[in-house]
Amino acid sequence: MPAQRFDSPDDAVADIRDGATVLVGGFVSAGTPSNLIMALKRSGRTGLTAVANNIGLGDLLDELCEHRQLDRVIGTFAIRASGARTSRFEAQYRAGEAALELVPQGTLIERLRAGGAGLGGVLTKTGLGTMMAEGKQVLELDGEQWLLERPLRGDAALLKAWRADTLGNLQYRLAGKNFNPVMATAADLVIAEVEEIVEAGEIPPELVGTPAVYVDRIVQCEPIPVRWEG
Amino acid sequence: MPAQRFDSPDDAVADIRDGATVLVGGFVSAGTPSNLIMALKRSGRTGLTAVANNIGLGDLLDELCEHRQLDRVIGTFAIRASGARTSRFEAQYRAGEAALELVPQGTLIERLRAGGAGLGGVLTKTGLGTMMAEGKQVLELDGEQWLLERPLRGDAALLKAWRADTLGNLQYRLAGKNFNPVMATAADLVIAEVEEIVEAGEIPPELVGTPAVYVDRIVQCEPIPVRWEG
Amino acid sequence: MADAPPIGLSRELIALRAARELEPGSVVNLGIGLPTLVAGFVDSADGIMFQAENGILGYAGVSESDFDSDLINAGGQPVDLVPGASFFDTAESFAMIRGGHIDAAVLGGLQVSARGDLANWYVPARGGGSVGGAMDLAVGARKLIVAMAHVTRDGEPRIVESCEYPLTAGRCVDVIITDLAVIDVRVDGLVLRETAPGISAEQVARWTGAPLQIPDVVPEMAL
Amino acid sequence: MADAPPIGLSRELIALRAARELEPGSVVNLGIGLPTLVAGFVDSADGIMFQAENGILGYAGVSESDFDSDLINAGGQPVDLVPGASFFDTAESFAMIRGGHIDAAVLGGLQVSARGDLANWYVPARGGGSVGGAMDLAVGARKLIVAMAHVTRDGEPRIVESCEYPLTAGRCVDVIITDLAVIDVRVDGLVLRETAPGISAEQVARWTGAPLQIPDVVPEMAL
Repeated sequence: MPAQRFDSPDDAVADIRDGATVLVGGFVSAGTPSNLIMALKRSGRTGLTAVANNIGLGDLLDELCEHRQLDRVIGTFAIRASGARTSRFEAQYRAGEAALELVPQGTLIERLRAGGAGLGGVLTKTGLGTMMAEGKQVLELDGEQWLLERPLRGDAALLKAWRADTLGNLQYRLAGKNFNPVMATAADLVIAEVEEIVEAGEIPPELVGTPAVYVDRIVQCEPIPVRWEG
Repeated sequence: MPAQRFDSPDDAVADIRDGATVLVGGFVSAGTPSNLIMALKRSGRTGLTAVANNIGLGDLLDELCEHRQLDRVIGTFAIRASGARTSRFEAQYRAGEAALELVPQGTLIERLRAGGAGLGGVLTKTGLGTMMAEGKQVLELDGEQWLLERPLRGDAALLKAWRADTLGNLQYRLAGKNFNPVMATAADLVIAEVEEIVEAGEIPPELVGTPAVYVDRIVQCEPIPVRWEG
Repeated sequence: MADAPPIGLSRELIALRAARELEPGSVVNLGIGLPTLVAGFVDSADGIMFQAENGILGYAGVSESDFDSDLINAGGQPVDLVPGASFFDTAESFAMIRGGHIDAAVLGGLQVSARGDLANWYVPARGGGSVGGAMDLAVGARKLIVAMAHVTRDGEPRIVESCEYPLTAGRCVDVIITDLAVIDVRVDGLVLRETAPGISAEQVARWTGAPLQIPDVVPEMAL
Repeated sequence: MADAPPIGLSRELIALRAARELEPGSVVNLGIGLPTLVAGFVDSADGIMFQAENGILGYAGVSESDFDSDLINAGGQPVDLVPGASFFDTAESFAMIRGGHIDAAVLGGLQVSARGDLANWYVPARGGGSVGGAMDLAVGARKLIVAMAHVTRDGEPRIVESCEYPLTAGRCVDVIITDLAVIDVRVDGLVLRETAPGISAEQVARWTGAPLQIPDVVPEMAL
């Protein structure tokens, strides 16, 4: 079905439920759906699990901690070893109010890809012999060991692209793709904020980064500038 | 390293050895490296295993059977159920002179992707309960069954793209990508025939279909037109 | 079976009836052969997007214009694009197929069993086989429509208690559309939904090799 | 250890020395922190392509011009591109990394063991951790260079018999570049290759917490 066009990010996320698992695209400042994140904050939903590369690195995901909306984060960057610029999430994590599942970045994206592509898991060497392998199955195949990681999916995905067409095709700019195209495949409800919505056919077929089949909702928003100050 | 530029397809494939496993990109007529295939024919190498979507469907891969250069084909389309337009490969297969490993198309591409991405295998539902599962491991995870398929790699890959830049970045046109971008990741020696070679920077970064890191050799060739007549 | 099977729909009319089975706005993959004809029978206003497993979402049907070797469907035929089409590689294409993102697939069949098993890739007498994306589509498409002749050239039913030919996938078929009938595959077995013009429910049952439930009213196909 | 460790190279000079370790024409990933500085010390004529795991092959280094939120490296810093750069998504990026297509990675370290185990993502006293792409790079890069201070702020060696901190990956480090030395990790243990200007081999050994083989001739780093 063609993507549904919403006038506001608040309307676009309105039916995400308490307790939902929400995939959040973006890498620090690039391709990050800040308007949708802030709309989710305003929605007041609680008990959420966020799956995102990072929290508290200049992104706005940490805003969801102001009113303790996040029960859990599955991501790759969360608690900074340096201790500089601690986040609200870090405080809640330390207080036992929010859980963290730290996942190697390559494993996170492959788990999401498996979830979106109908695959039963990922066999990787990443994490073998480390804390990441604890409690997980290790397969020996032809004398080599592989760590089995399971697929990951969301109830909803919040994405950011540069442009959408009316069907829901998404075009990314520069390094704005990162987690977005795979997360688009791995959630029951896929919502994209974009800077511009154009007619079908205006995005050249070679430049479609996420085909329309994956996208349920699009909403045009002025991007909220974010930056990691280190 | 920047890709090495060759003047002829014959030179580009000259050091592929007897007995090599060769990945061959393309889908019927689209993105098919016909010049490199014909150069491999002229090289006279024997005992080859070809990994390709199809053989004998208007592609030129069947030419390698004229002098029995193929010992084995791993692919998805080989022997046509209708019996129409039989190929040289089919004759050799029936005579027991060439082997065939038939693989579902989605499994073939995922096995190649695993081979190129450092993953230990693929867990899929495709082929469960069919001949394709014979002799293969089935994993039960959380009550669901998954067929384990192993990675696939080549000694060499023969690719076709529209343009290359001098570094080896490849740009595909229309539906010319198909197997090429994944095969580019899964062979020790990656050779691409292209219609044009341009300076680095002339292919916009968003339109690079295969990043230069994967490509070892490029050769500019006039495409050989092929067509499946059904 | 000394009697001859009745003359039913042409291949084109089977394809037309299959096209009517597709939801407006849905994403559909068409197998090689008869299913390819389906693209010619959809109303472009319905916004159906055809996916070709070689890497296109949004082709309109077989092209009448010049042949471009890089713009073909999975059957190798030249195609035209609709506005909003996109290209991708085979890995992305099968992530789309196996991840359950294709609303419906129309595939040809050699045999379909009473419980919806499909055999469509391997003729034992010929061996070898060509599987293409059939197994992936059978497993991954949300709705699987099989479009085929009701009986073989020798008059043997293709709809059977249990497939003799090697399976493509088990319990995957939702609807069977043949020259004689539309049959739904339900958890409790095969149910006749429509008959072809001039064909009786009894004739369909006669040429079906598995138990067929016949509701009190079986409408004729609207073509 | 009442004595104080010697003053060695600045962070910038460690990065410069690490840059010299890179082969012309190679594809290199730089970790966050000190390794990021390496991009500033390569000769553009060498044609080194830097890969950022967030989806860039071919960035030139940190940008001095305007900030574009969509054009950053893995540390969130704005970057410039070289001609022939390309963009891709995270799945493609880590296929590149884990598939062995990255010639070298330069990562920071908390501890490196005598057999080349690396710990660089988790400080037990702080918990939680940030792993990013470190584990994938440690496993996937063909050559792994660790650039770090030779000792902790408390004067404890970071090069140790066996890592106390949780591992990033085992047996993955090829070369250690510190403010005091360049040390190769070989199958038979650690071998001193170069010393920093003004630092003796004995001083390096004194502040190294694992056996260190010292060849007869150990040149001073050329900076």
